[in-house]
Amino acid sequence: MEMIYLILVLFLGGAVLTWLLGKISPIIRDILFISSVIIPTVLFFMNVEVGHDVSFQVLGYKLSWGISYLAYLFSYIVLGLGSLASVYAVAAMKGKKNLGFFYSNFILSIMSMMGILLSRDLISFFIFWEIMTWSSYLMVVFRGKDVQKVGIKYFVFSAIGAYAMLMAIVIVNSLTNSLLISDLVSSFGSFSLSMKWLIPLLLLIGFAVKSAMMPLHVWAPGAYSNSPMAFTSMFSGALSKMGVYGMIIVMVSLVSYIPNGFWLKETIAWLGGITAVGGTLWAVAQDDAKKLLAYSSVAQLGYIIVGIGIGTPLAMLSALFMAVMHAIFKGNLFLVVGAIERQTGTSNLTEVSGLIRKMPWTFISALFSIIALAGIPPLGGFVGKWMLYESLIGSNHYLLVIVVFFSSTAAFLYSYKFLFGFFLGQEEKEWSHIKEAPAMMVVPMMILAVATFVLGTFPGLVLNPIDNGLQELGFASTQGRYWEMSALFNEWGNQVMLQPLVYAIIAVFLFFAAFLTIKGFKHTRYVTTKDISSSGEVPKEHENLTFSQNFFQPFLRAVEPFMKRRIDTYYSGIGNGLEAIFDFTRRIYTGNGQTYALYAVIFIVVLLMFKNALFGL
Amino acid sequence: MINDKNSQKIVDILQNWARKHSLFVLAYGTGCGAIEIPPTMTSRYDAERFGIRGAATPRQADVLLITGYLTTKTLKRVIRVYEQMQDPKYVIGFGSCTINGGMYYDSYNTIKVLDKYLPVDVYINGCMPRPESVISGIVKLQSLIAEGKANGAAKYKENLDWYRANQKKIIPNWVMPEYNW
Amino acid sequence: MEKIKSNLIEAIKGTYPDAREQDHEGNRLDFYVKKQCVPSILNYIKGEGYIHLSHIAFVDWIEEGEFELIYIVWSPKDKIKIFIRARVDRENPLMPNIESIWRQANTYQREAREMYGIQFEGFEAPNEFVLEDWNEIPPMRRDFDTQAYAEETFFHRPGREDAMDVREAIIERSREEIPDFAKKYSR
Amino acid sequence: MVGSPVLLIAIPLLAAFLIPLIGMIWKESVRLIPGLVLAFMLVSSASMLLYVTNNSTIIETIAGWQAPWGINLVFSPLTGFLATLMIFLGFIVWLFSYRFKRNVDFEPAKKYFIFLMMLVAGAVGIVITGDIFNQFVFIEITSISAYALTAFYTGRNSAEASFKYLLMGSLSSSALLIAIAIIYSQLGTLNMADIADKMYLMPTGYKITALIFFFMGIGIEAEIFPLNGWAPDAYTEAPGPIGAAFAGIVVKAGVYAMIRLVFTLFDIPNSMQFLVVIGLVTLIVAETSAIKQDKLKRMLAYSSIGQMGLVFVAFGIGTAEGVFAALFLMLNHAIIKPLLFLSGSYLVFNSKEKKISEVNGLGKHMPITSLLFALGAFAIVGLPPFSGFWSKLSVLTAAANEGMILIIALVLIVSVVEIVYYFRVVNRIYFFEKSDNVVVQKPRINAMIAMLILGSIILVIGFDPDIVSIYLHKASHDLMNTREYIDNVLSIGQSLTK
Amino acid sequence: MELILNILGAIATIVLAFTVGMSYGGIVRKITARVHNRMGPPWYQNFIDAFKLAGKTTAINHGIMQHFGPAFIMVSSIVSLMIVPVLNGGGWFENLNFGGDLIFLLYIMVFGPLGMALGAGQTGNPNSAIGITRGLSQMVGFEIPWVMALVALMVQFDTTSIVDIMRIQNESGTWMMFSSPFAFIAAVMAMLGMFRYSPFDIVGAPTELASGPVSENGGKYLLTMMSSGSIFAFVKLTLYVDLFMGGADNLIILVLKTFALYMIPVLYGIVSPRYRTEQSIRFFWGWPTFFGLLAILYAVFV
Repeated sequence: MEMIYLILVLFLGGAVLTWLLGKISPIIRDILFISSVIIPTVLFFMNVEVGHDVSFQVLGYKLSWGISYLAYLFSYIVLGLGSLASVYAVAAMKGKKNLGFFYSNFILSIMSMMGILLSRDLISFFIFWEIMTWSSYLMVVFRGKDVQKVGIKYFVFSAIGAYAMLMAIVIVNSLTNSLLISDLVSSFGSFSLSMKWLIPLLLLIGFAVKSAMMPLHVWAPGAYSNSPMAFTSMFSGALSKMGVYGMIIVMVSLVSYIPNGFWLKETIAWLGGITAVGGTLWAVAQDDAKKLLAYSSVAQLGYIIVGIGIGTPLAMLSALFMAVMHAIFKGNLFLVVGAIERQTGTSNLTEVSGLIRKMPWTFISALFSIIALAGIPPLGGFVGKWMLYESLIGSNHYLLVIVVFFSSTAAFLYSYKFLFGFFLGQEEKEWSHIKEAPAMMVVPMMILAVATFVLGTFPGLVLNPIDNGLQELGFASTQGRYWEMSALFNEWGNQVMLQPLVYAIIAVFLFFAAFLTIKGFKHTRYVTTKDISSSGEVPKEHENLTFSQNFFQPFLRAVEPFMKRRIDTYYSGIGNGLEAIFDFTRRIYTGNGQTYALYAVIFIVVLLMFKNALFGL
Repeated sequence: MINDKNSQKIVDILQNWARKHSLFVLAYGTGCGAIEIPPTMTSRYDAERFGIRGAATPRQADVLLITGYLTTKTLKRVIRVYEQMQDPKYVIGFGSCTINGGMYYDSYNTIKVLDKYLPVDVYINGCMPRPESVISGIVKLQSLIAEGKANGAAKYKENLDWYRANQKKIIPNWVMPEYNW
Repeated sequence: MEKIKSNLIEAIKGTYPDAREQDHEGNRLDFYVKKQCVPSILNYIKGEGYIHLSHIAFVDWIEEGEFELIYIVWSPKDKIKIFIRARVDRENPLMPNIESIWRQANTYQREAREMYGIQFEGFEAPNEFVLEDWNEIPPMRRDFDTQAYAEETFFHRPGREDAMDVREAIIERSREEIPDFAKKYSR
Repeated sequence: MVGSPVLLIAIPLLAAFLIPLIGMIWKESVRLIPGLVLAFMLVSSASMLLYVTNNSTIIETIAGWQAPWGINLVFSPLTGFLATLMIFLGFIVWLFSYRFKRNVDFEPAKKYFIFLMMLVAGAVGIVITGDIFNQFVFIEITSISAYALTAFYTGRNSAEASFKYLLMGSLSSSALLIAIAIIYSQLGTLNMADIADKMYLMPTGYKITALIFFFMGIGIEAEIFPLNGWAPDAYTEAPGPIGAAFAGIVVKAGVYAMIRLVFTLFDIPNSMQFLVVIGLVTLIVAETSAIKQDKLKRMLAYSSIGQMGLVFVAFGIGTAEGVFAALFLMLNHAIIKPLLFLSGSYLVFNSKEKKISEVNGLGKHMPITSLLFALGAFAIVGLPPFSGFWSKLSVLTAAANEGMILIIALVLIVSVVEIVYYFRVVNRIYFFEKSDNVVVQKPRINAMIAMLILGSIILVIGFDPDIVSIYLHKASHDLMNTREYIDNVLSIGQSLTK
Repeated sequence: MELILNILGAIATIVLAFTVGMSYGGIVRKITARVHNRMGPPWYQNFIDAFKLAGKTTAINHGIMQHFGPAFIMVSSIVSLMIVPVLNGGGWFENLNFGGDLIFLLYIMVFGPLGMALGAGQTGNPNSAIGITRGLSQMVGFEIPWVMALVALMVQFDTTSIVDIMRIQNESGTWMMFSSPFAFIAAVMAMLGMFRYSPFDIVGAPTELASGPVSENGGKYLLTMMSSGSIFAFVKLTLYVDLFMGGADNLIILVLKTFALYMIPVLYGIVSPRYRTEQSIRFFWGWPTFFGLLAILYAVFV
């Protein structure tokens, strides 16, 4: 049996078995769940090789499965994050209802993402895409909250995107008589001009929805915050990357061949920039950590889209690197929120405070992820940001670099809000009983945190597979030109040597940490957060002095003009208008037999009157 | 060699000199005396030339300047602020209200003698003392520091029980963190 | 102004026959009313444009066994201050609550409760206002001996003993008639 | 010869007459006999379908009168496929309604199964007959039994719905008769193959007028806009399984009649475009009407109408691919929509109003039924890997190959609307709280089996669409090849008259 | 051996930066006092303060983040010092230049505020948190014109390396403040915010916020923060000199140039009242950003 079949069948079978046998006992269910994620993962990395395709026929369409270098890169994200999140999920979801359903959906979405990566043809791509959509939809509505609003919004947007894609697919089929992606790419040059524009546009709509690009992002905040955190980690970390994956293929393989196609690229890049800014500003305004991270995901995906839109080798490197990094740190942050929500019962930043001493490990992983998110060296987030800026400057996008930089600086605001809201601030009696999350949740988080550090020092570990993927897409090798294992170069040959910098940072930090610790060690005393210099007042046990309401009010006041208009309201306006129209069409069916008879008579009279116009020979 | 008595003395002298010339003053504006601090700090009298500088919080302050009468309610806060300051620290009682109650000698809610509750290093008398006397008080404190005699904090630590008893006598509802240096 | 005043007096006396007015020079007008009438009168004059409750003052008429509460209300339109004076029994000082008419009355009423021990009907506010941990009788009552209390409670620095009581001399000098009860408290 | 097509009509009709007689002796037999009959028919029909797929078309003449003079039955890959599908659905409906609701008592059950038999017989007749007047007769049989079944729950609403249906049905009959009269007056024949053969002789004006009257007549049965006013009421008021039968059997027969006219009988090219337009209008109006419905079955009814519109669009593409897609759609619709009706009728079993809001939170109380409903909803909106996806894909591919990009866009936009209203219901089933005054009714075992059969078919086709595609290809080939049909039917007659 | 020399050089740089930064702090106090018509403290007052803070015998912290917060800040200022070339043409104080570039510098410079923010956050003092939010908001404000100026430079000379920019200035003989004046204006206006002198000192407004982020820090923590601030001031000034004023050939010129530059925010601050946060953000997004845009346009088209 082909290994690819086996992997997908294992996933699918695992999903079904977990659901069915999970009813017997929770332990069997958990074991089945983890093993049906881990075993195919191991099989995949051990046995599947790039370039080995299998193909078969369904309904006259030739389908082909295999893995490419680019897809292999994304499979690191999917399977790596998937395995960690699944281990986490078992501990995090313990005791919840309907777990079999949750687990099997989890496996299904991993399967569908792997399917997308394995698809070498458009139809199976679309099939797995849709499976991914509905399995993630079921996750969004899993908790039964805001189902009709958030869930339907998510699905409608996904469906619009998917159907745009489907339209492109059938048009491609009619033009090339083949559904293989390679055939599309090879024959794209011979399409007519209108098709050259139409097909990439339609495909891009599909991918833009999943990667939450402005103005198709409105589903994302609700959907991300509504699904269980163990899954949102996958949702934001890996699932949105499928949009990125598709977008890269389209932008590189198709859009580059459109005459004047750079306008499309510019538009995409600018939309990405606007997405980044909008997402960041809205993230700053959020009080719920999940919403905050959701908007932040939108913003981060905006950077990635900018990179893809620019399309120079350095920009592609940065986009892909940021995609990997985003999967790591945002996946981790959602896991952190999940852990906190599990321990405290809320994810509201204004309610929880001072968990740093209660959940130190969670804090450390959150800290690493936040530093990576903010793009501060020496963690991995910086590498992607750096390459993005350099590529933007190198490709003459001066205003865009300002836009991106603004968004990236404003990201410090919500980064800090996240850390402060949960971990810092006053330690409240209300949360004094909180314990650290179980080891099964902490270990995946710590692994991801360490990954951010390692990739910050040795980005070559990820840049190498990215380079392979880019070469496959037709770029020249960038190794040595733009990066080495631990160094980065820009178009002009300027460099960042990461290793000495990281060592310097560590050395300075250790020196001063030692200085602060040793100097007057005996006389350094820990005092509680109630012991603060607040005009001599002693806060009572129940008094919460933590400043968390209207956290960035001055900033928000300053940016108010930008945030007055919400795309969301336009969409709901359109939606309501459409429903009103639909209500009108409903009234055609009056429920009165005479009316219906009248319709019939009018029908035939009209046809007879215009028969020559209609059927004239 | 470093730990022997003489070198410690030299270090002490140096440190006392630095302390003397860098006084971060936390002016606890309790009474009418608060209005005397701005002229002391600004152009006319310019206390900054002695290295005196306003500190915003007790954590950074060296000198606690109590500018006037203390109600029992305020005393509780002042004690709190004093205990939050980092060693070495000094207290200046400012105005006759801190010395003997001044015009509030029969008030039902102001304390009359500050040094029963906090270790005062220097008193500045007057009602109110003018900036000149404030500066002279501070200079007195500086000379005490240089001589190593401004050891109110040490006294407070030694006689904590006595101070506590006095404090608790008028503040029956004593809810404060322990002072355990 | 006089016209306004007389209209006001007429209107109030029409509704509350036992209210007694006392007209002052200038822009001040006093009413002596029953304590039950206070909310309704305040409500009425608030409607007449006396929208500003300047203060509520309290007097301890220890000899008459009563507290007096003076509600000072001002009209920015008429530029007239009205003093509504009501008395309440000292033993059982319970006054109607006017918090619903002016929210700022809350503060004054808290003060009255703490300093004089005057209670208000249905008045809810945190117990402590200015004093902390106060266990004696309310300190602003005239039967509270503040000097004795201070001597008993606080340390005193010796050296004030030779301070002379100059009150007699001042009275002599000013040839002013000081009532007996005031001799102890005024200096 | 593997069987005789005539039995497919004769046996159910016979059974319909015998049921009350045997029922007098053994009351349970009114329920059992239809099942046995349908099972037999299913086996027979399926074996004939296998035969015709691999060999030639079966053509049977009635009473020795050869075509074009006598009545003949044509069991071709197309008609055989549709007949088998209908009989299968008849069987499923029987299985489901074995003791469904009022069928427990003898009298209602007797009526129910008599009319069900007649419905199946009529529908199969419509499909396999080769004679246009005979087809009219079968349409009447089907319609009458459908009226009766609509009014099965005796009550004001049922009667009203039935009457509306009757009203439209009588319009349909008169239009059909006029059309048949025009053809007979011009060509002097009623045999479809013969008509098709001689159609070029007919003056254009007559031809078009006849076609228009046919459109009117059959359009009412096939639920095209604006002739489908009866459908929502009838679907809503008829018993759940009958709704399934309407969606799966009656409408399919109507569609068959329509496409047989357009593809085989008439040679008017613009009629294809007309099908596309009318199909699109039907699709859009029906789907947009469905979104604001508050009754479950009514919503399903509009959805059903919309699907028929899509089928017409697919036929209207006019290529073999289009026909294949349309047949695939019909197949899927015939599987999925009955599943939705059947499971839906259990979801709102005890409710008077049949409101959508009454399904809230039933996912916990009737897990399998809810799951099947959700499966049906997922399948009908065309989500992979369920069967509906493949048919939608076929339609779109066929349209794309003809360059009808606007149509693709419209169809897809409407699909989004479809998603909205189906998912709203599914969300209600699973993620809302059940209100206390909703009484849950567990499905009976036979109903469960019926639904599970349909559900498993959805999955099977979804994962391996190729198991049905061969029949569909044969059938579409059959429909597209008019000449072969004429030759097949007429060659027998010619050879004998010599 | 070379490594040891490098490390010694780095330490020398740090000492230099500390000395110069501290002296500047004292001189600023003196100048401010003179403007106020006061005597003011001696110029070495900041050293006394630092020494006194070092002599504080007790210290409190509210937890590990507050304990290590000053170390974070030190990392930021020292690593950015390592990257900014002190003098022209290498030689002395070569340090890590050039292991990073301007964009790395931009990011490592916010490492400190983040550490500060974390430390201040853990104290639980609401004033600290408020100060932090103001500081971060204001940072978003002034980073925009600052980055615009930097982008203009990078675009104009096709490099992101400070060393290259210095070399180009030396080769052409004109300072960047003349060859790309708009960038200089934008950068200087951003510098006003960067030094947090008034009118942009709402972050640690002493009477309003009790010195904001540092309100819970005393003794060694305050010492570390203060030294870090001095070093950081030196770094910023040196960076400006390197970028816009052609660098310096020897220490005296460096001191002169940096001092001249330093007087801009100082003198502007002395005579200015205080902006509220949103006002200062709007200020930075007004004229400075306009000049930044001009600078970029100038760089692209001229």
